[in-house]
Formats: sequence, structure tokens, C-alpha cells
Amino acid sequence: MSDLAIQSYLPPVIEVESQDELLEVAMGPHHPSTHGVFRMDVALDGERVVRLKPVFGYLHRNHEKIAEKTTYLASMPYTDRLDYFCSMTNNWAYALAVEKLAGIEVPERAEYLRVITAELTRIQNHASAIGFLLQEMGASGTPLMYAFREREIILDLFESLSGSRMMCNYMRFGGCRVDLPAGWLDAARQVVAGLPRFIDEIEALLTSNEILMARSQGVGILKPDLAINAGVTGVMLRATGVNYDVRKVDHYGIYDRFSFRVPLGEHGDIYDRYMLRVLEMRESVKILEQAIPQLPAGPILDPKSKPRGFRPKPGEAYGRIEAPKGELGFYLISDGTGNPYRYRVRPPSLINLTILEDMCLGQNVADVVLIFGSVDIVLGEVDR
Amino acid sequence: MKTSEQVLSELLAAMPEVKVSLLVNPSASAQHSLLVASEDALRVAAYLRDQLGYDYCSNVTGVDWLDKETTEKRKTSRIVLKQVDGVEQSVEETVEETVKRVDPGYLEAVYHLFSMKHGPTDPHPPLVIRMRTGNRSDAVELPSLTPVWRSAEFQEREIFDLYGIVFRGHRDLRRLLMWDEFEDHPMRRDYVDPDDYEYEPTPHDDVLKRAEQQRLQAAQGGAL
Amino acid sequence: MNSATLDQFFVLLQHHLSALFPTVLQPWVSMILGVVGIVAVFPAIFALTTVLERKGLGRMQNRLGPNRVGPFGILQPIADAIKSLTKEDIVPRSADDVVHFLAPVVLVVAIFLGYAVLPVGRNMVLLNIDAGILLFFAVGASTELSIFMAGWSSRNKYSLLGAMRAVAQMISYEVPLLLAAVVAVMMAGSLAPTAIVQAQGGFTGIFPHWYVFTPWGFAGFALFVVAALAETNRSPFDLPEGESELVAGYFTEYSGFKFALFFLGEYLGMMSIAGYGITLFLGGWGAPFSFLTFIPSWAWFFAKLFLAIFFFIWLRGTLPRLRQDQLMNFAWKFMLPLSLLNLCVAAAWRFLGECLGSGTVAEVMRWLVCAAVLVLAYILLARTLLRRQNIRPRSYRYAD
Amino acid sequence: MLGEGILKGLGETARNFVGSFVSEDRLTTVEYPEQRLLPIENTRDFPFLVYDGADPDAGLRCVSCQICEKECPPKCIYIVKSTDKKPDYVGKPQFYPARFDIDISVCMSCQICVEVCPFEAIKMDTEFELSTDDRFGGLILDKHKLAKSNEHFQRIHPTEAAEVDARLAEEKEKVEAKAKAAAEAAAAKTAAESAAAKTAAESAARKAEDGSSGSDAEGVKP
Repeated sequence: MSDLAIQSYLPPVIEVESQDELLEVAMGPHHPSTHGVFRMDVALDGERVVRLKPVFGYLHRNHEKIAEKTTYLASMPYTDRLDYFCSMTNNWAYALAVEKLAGIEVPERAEYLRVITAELTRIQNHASAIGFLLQEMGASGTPLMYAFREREIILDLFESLSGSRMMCNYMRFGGCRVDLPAGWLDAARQVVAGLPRFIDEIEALLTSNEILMARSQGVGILKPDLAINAGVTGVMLRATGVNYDVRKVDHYGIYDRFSFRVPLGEHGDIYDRYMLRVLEMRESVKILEQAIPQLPAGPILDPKSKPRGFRPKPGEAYGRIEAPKGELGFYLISDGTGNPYRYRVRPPSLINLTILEDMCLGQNVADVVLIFGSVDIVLGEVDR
Repeated sequence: MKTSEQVLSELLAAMPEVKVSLLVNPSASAQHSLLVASEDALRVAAYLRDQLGYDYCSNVTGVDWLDKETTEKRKTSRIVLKQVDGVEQSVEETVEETVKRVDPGYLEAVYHLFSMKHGPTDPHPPLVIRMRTGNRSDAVELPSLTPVWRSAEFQEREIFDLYGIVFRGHRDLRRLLMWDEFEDHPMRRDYVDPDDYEYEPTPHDDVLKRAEQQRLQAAQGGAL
Repeated sequence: MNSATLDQFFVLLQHHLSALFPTVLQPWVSMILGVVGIVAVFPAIFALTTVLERKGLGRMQNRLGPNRVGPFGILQPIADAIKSLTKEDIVPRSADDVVHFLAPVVLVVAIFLGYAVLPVGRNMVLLNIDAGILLFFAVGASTELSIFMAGWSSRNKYSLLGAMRAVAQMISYEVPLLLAAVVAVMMAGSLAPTAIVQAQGGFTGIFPHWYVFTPWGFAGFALFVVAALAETNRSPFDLPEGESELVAGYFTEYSGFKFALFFLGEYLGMMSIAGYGITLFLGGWGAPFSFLTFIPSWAWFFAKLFLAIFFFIWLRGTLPRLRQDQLMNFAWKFMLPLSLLNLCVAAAWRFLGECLGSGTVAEVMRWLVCAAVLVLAYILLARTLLRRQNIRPRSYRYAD
Repeated sequence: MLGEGILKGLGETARNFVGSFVSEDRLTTVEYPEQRLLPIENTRDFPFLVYDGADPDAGLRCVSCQICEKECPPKCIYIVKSTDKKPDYVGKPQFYPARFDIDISVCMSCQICVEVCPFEAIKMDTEFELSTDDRFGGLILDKHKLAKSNEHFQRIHPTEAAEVDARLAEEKEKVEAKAKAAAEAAAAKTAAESAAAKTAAESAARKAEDGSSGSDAEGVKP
């Protein structure tokens, strides 16, 4: 079908006078701002980027193959290690996909617990993402430390709930693993009450800062049609003005019951991404303020689900949630045995990097670092 | 939003010549998929994106289906010449024989589509389209859908890397996760792990020495 | 010991010590004693600054900062020194090793030269020459050479990028730095640092006559601080070594003692430029209130120096860094016009002072006019520049 | 817009600077070896084996069923089953692990072994200062290093330990009651039929034993 005219979205080509005078720099894998081991092969004309190729795989451990060789349950702790900032949402996405595959119902209390932990995760992820972005901008770690101070408190909650700070391994197919320990809800209520103060603090420090504005406004602009076509999700997408939040689209869990809004950007630049993270934190606080008092009593695990010998019927399912970094999906094919036949993670971090090249070309080398930071990725998820 | 069956009928109404069929998913999720013949895939994809609003390709992945060997017993009747009562006659006779049938395996590329245009107002299950290669060894080409959905760019590279499907028309088909010199496709079901994961011919002395020893051993073994 | 002796303690000490030597040698000995004083005191302050910076940044970030070595971690610099002295000195194979070696040495020597004319107290200046300020700026400009030597000789792309940035930045900011300093020179009518300090010596009521308390002085001081930050590659102008972009900029390939020398040079440069800022605008060794003059002059100087260093640390703990083109725009489109205008305002101040005569009303009038011109120019210029770049606060819409 | 944002930010850092001296709870970090954070009860890091009583060998709850070995995601557990049996806490003869090793350099602290264990024999420890100078041997914990008393379990996870103890006590009571009833029935029978029905009594006792073992496997973990 050569006569088929398809409108494709390709990165721009930057004209240079002479290819020989380009300065080729390998940014990474050991570079202070690549968030782990990641490499960008950059060609510079002066300080202007004319070519950029991302190189992945330094952290690749073939998570999917490991999952196909173990039982459904045994993959749960491995999902913690995908995006190690947000293990709760990773757990949820995997549990959701398995529940779709096997048709398991989740008790109400467990749904509430999932929402509470997921929104706490979102807050701490966004806070640290802002911190890292500012670190990239050279703010010597102050916003990052404020973010980590708050994250620490949230991680303490996770530890007293699930036993571990980052590798929570908390959710199960059809519910959650353990019920709340005594006093947890009060502690959570206190933490949530303190969060608006923290967000105000971050905003006072950053939002109206002229240097931040000058560095981030109009830099790394992403257009909405390219963003949609490139499958960009999460804050990156909404910063371009596209209203697409899987919590609102799929109505998974019990997000219908809470009133919250989805902030939308307009310019699709770094400043919009930063502001959207701040605003989303505020919305998450709102959800938490509604969810914590409403938490019903009841079982936390579907009585039919059992830890061992889980064998769903043959078939396949794709389940997705709105993880803090974008749409996190799990695609499972069952052949009726105890191990999944195919286990696939749709990593938002990787797919959001598709347009890294488009955003960086023609920009300054200092902006490349910023744009990369504003995408908010975790290499554990990119490379899997 | 439409179900997969409705999409199928619309597709066939618009383009009656394309080969698309429905694959039913028996699990609780009931996410049925459309099997698209590879030669029509680009057209179908462009139609889905531009006419039906599936502008967002969420997930692209590969699946490896091995050769399936089925043995079944068949009863065949045939006519044989036999001496019956001294006279040669043709007699019908039923013979039972076991037949081994090998269904050739194939590699599959699976695309999960959603619509952002219809956005949050119109919740819908994913539209799943699949393409299959001819076999698992030499006919592993599929058309790349990256021209239609840019989000497939890295994911198709990943499939190429891990499953070995060659995507025709991809603008930059290189390995994504494994290093360029790696030879096999580790996500294939029949992939055999190396004994020692640490063993890689890297420019470190002792490893090089080990590699040399192994090479010598192999050469001697070959001579014997 | 009365306050006058305490004030002149170090001067007298130098005098008495050199008197022990034969008369022919006395000027030499006295000179060497002065040099030893500077070479001992300022690196000691540098050592203290490193630990204070880390502790101060830590406190701003709600951390404790270094606290392992010695009480409250105060001996941390000694541990750092031992570490950097015992570390392997790595020179890249393809580097130009002579230049690679010379770069940090040249930097430290040039920076130390600047201290020769810095008055750290009454009668406490090594070389009281008439063109002191000129000497300082001339010597200060030569540090660019060493930075480029470091970046070029390392044969590292990041080093080269860092060095290019550094040279561009330092040359650009030399201009507003000089122009900002010139107002003080113009008012004092001398290029000698001691004369400039003495010109700010008197008191009105209890308040001193520091230049920073005049409109042109304040503007000049602000411009000087910004330019000084850029000259010394401090945050928010630390692009040449911008860690997140260029790993460590021009000294990426330095380790061990050479790295420590760069570190030393950087901090000494910061302190010397802060010292000149104090001399030019903050009354040098003078006391801030007339009733505090009993405290020795050198104590005031070092107190002001520590305050200035703390301000530098505070900025570093708060601000992100600018981009190269924004930095250049800022220098040429904002700093330069403002500092030129400031020169005119300073001249007008002098002229108005002569025209309007003395008297409170005339004084207030003069003050208001000059301040209004500067504030108006600042607002207009800043607004125009920001609008041209389309930078403004934003509001956001929500979807339900 | 003309520098106020920067001033506001400076104010914020100054507030935190002063605040870190004024209110100690602002400080996130502690000076670790001297000061320690309060332990959080549910904390888990590496598994240990629970034993009852004073003797780690005799009181080990593990019956070497090898479920944890099978379910362990990174496969860091290595068990060799014993050939003989020894009595467990209810007095029933059970296998015990002749060898039970956990390579904690591989273990990822996921707690799945604890979840699948039907005998409450493996639990998560909170000990985290485990650094050794032997990279390969030092981090493989054998049966003796893994065995920790029930008192230790009660100390680190009081809530969970109380639940487990109650459940086990109930189990034991049930088993004992059953055994007692069986014994009484047998005694009554022997009294009635004396020597003649010797074989019948034996079979009844065997039956009681089978029933108890069945309930053991099913009933410990709901």
C-alpha cells in the first residue's frame, strides 16, 4: 500500500552548516543528572543540540521473562522494583490486571486502602519529581530535601502498614495483604493534614521564582497532537492540555466516589509540568481527605483468592491505572497454568521518553537536562 | 465507544477487501481482539486512527507461540486387495494410525488502542489488534505501525530486540534493551539461558583469558 | 589594652617583629610578615567556610550537615585536606600535562595577588597603592586564563564546554562589575581602597556614611553583588561547573590536591571579591553604628566578610541556576544599561548636591529623585525583558 | 515578577534555617549509631525461623514442607528434608529441616515465604545491621543462624506474635482434646472388651491420629 498517505509525527531535522564541526558528547551512563544509568548520545553545535539518541538497557533484567517463569503471586514483589518510587501503584496495576483476567472482586475496604496508598504514593512521587527537576536546575538540593522530608513521613506510613518503605508488596489479587495496624489511620490523618503546608512551602520557594520561570517557560514544548500520537501519558500529556486521566476515563477502583479535578496545562512546557505536579498534589490531598474518614469496616481480601495455587482460566487481559508517571498497564496472557504465559508491563517512563528527541532538538544542552528531568522517569521501569 | 465486533463490521464495511477477523478472548476480561493480516495492517491502522478515533496506541508487545505438536489417532478406511477365499477382492478395511501434526508457531505483535479524542467522556475497553508472522524462523517480518502511532517506536524496537520480529518501515530499528552485539532474542519461549550470566566477552583480562580457553577447548573438541 | 591598641594590634605586632631584624632587612621582613598573614588567615577562613557552608546548607535543607569530625564537625576541613592530599593525582593520558598542572597554580597565585591591596582593617593593607582597585580588577581578570587552561588541557568535552562558558561569563560580567565599582571610585575621588573606606568614615547621628545607604550606592552594591556572583561562578551563576549539566565543568579531570587548589582558588576569589564589595560600599573596616567604634576595625571587616559569605551560601541554598543565553542577556541587556545609568545618577547626585546646597529638604529631594530614577529604570527594564521572553505567572484550568 | 519571587524563596530558606534550630522535629535525619529512630512494628527485612522453648534444634517449628522454597520469588531458600522424624509442638512426629539456608544477598524481603507457610515457622526479622566482610559465605544464613526464639518474635512483632500464639494454642488444645477423647474411648473399650478387642483399639487410635494430622494442615492458616 505505497499509495497510502499516512500523517506521521517525526522529530524535526536540525540543519547544521558542517557535520564535521559537531561536538559529540555521550551524556551518561555515568552523569549526575541521568537519574540512574541512562545515556544520551548528543551532537552539539556550540551548545545547541542537533542530534540526540537515547540509549537504554543498562538496568535491564528482563523482568517479563522472570515473571513468565514464576507464579502470578511471585511477580508481585518484582513489580515493586519497576518504578521503585511508586511500589503501591505498581502493585495496584498488576493486581488490577490479574483481577480482570480472573474476574476477582475486591472488597470495599481494600478499594479504599488502595486509593489511600496510591494517592500518598502520587504525592511523594510528584514531590520528589519536583525536587529532582530543581536539582537539575542547580538548586543545590534544597527543594529535593524538602520533598524528601515529606516523603520520609509518607514512607514511614507505608512501613508501618506493609513492613517496607519502598518495596511494599502490599496488594494482592482481590484485595490487600494486611489490614491497618492500630493507630495507622490517625497517623495518616495527621500526615495528610500537614501536606498542604508542605505544598505551600514548595510553592513559596519555587512557583514565583523568576529564575525558575525563565528556565522553564517556553522550554521543551510538546504539542498536544504529537503527545497523543506518541502515547505520552500522565502529567506530560495533561501539561499539553489534553484531558486524559485514567482515573477519570476508566473509573477503576472507586475513584468515582471522590470529587477531584484534573488540572490541565496549556503550553506543554516544563513550567506547566512543574505546576501540574503541584496542583495534582493538592488534588490528591483532597482525595485523601475524603477517603480517610469514609473508610468502611470489612474484609480486606476476597475470601475466594488464595495465596498459593492460583490458576486463572486461559485468556488475556490488559489492566491499566493512572500511576504517578503516566499510564501503567499490565498485559497478561494465561494458558491455564500457574505461571502467566505472557506478562508485559507497559512502562510509562519508557514511552514518555519517545518524544525526548523531539523536545530536545534545537535546544540548549542545559535544557536537555531539564527536559529530561521534567519527564520524570525511573530507570528501573524504563529498562525493566 | 464501540465494541470490537462493531469496529470489525465497520472496518469491513469501509474496506471489504482487507483480511480482518475476530479472536474471542474467553477470560473474564472479555477483551476480544482483531487479527489483521500483515499486508493490510498499515491501512487498517490508519483507518482506525483517522476515521474511528483510535488515536492513542497504548501498549505494543510481542507474544511467542511455539510450534504446537499434536498427536491424534485417526481411523482411515481404505481399499486393499486381499485374497478372500482364494479370490482376489478389493475389501474395505479400517486402519488406525497415529498422525503427528505440527502447527507451525508464530510470533505475534499485539497493539492496545484507546481513544483520547473521545477522552474521558466515553469509557471504552481497549481495542486489541494483532498481527502474526509466518513462522518463527525466517518469515518474521511485519509492517511497522510506527508511522501511524509514534508510541510504537520504542516498543517495536523492544519487540525486535526481545522477540526478533523485524518491523518493515520502522525508522530506526535497533536493539533497545540488549546490547548491539547480543545475538539471541531472550523473550522467546525456547531461549536457553547461558550457564553463567556474568560471562561476557568484555575487555577484562581474566574474562578474556576464560574466553580464550573455552575457544581452545571447543577447537579441540571439534578436532576429536 | 585599650581599644586603640587592640585595633592596631596586628600592625604593632608586625612592627615589633620586624624591629628585631637589622634595618636593611626591616621593610622586607615586614612585607613577608604581611604576606604570611594573608596566606595563613584567608585559607584558614576558607577551611572554616567550607564547613560552615555545608552546615548552613544542611540547616536550610533541614539536615544536620557534617558532624562526625571533631565537635560539631568543625574539624571536617582537616579531614578533607588529608583526603585530598592523599588521593591519587590523575592526569588524563591525552591531557597537556604541563598546562594541566599549571592551571590551578596560576589560579591560586592570581587570586592571592588580589589580596595585596585589600584593606582588612585600619592601616592593615599590604600594599597601599593609589591604583589598588585597578590592580585588583586587572589581577582578577587573569583568573579566566587559568580556567581556560584547565578546560583546554584536560581534553574532556565537559571541561571544554565548562571553560568556554566560564570565559564568556566572566568576560561579560567584568563590565558591569567594573562599572558598578566605578561609582564608589567616582564619589570617593580615589582609586585607593583605603581612601574609599576613609571617605565612608563619618557618622550622621549614629548611622555611618556608607555608600550603600545612598540610592546610587545601593544600586551599585546590588549590581556589584550580582556581578560578583557571576565572576566567582557562584550559584545562581555556577554554569561553568554546573554539576547537573557538565559534571564538574572545567575541573572535571582534576583530582586530589589540584582539585583542592581549584576549590581553594574559588573560595578565595569569592572572599576577595566580597572584601572589595565591603570596601567599596559597606564602609570597609568601619563600624555600622557610631557607638560600636570601640570594637577593633579588623573585627568589623571580618564580621562583614562572614555575613557576605553567609549571604552567598544563602543564595546557593535557594536559587536554581540560569541558562547560558539568559546569563548573557542578563549581563548585556540588564546589568550593563543599569550600571551605566547608575553612573549617570551618581554624577547627578554629586551635581545636585552642589546645586541644591545643603539642608534637610534639599537632601531628601536629592535622595528621592535619584532613587525614583533608578527604581523606574529597574522596573521598566525588567518588565520589558520579561515580556519579550514571554515570562509571566500563569493560571491553570481544571477538568472535572 | 521583578525579584519578589526570589526574595520569597530566600525567606522560605531562612525560615527553614532558623526552624531547624528551633524545632527539632523539622530535622529528618538523626545521628545514626548514637541516635536511632523508633522501631516500627511491622518492619520486615529478612526471614528467620521460629523455635519454641529453649532448644533451637528441638523446638523448630519448621516441618520442612518446602513450600517456601517453591514459592520464594528469587529462589534464595535451600532446604534439605530430614530422613527421620521428631515430635513437633503438639507431640506429633514430623520431619524437620536437616539443612535450611537462606542467602540473604539474594533475598528481597518480600515476605511471601511468611505468607505461604502453614506452620507459622518462618517470620520476618527486623535486624538490619548484617554487614559482613565475607561476600559469599557471610550472607548465607544456615539453620542455626536463622533460628530465633518465639520470645524474640514476640518482642519484635508483638501484635502478630500474640495472634500466632493464640492460634497455635487453640490448635494445640483442639488436638489434645481430640487425643484425650480418643484415648478415653480406647480406654473405655479396653476396659469393656479387655484383651479380645486389642486390634480394634489400635485401629481407633490410628484413626484419631489421622484426623488430627488432617486438621493440622488445613486449619492453621485460614
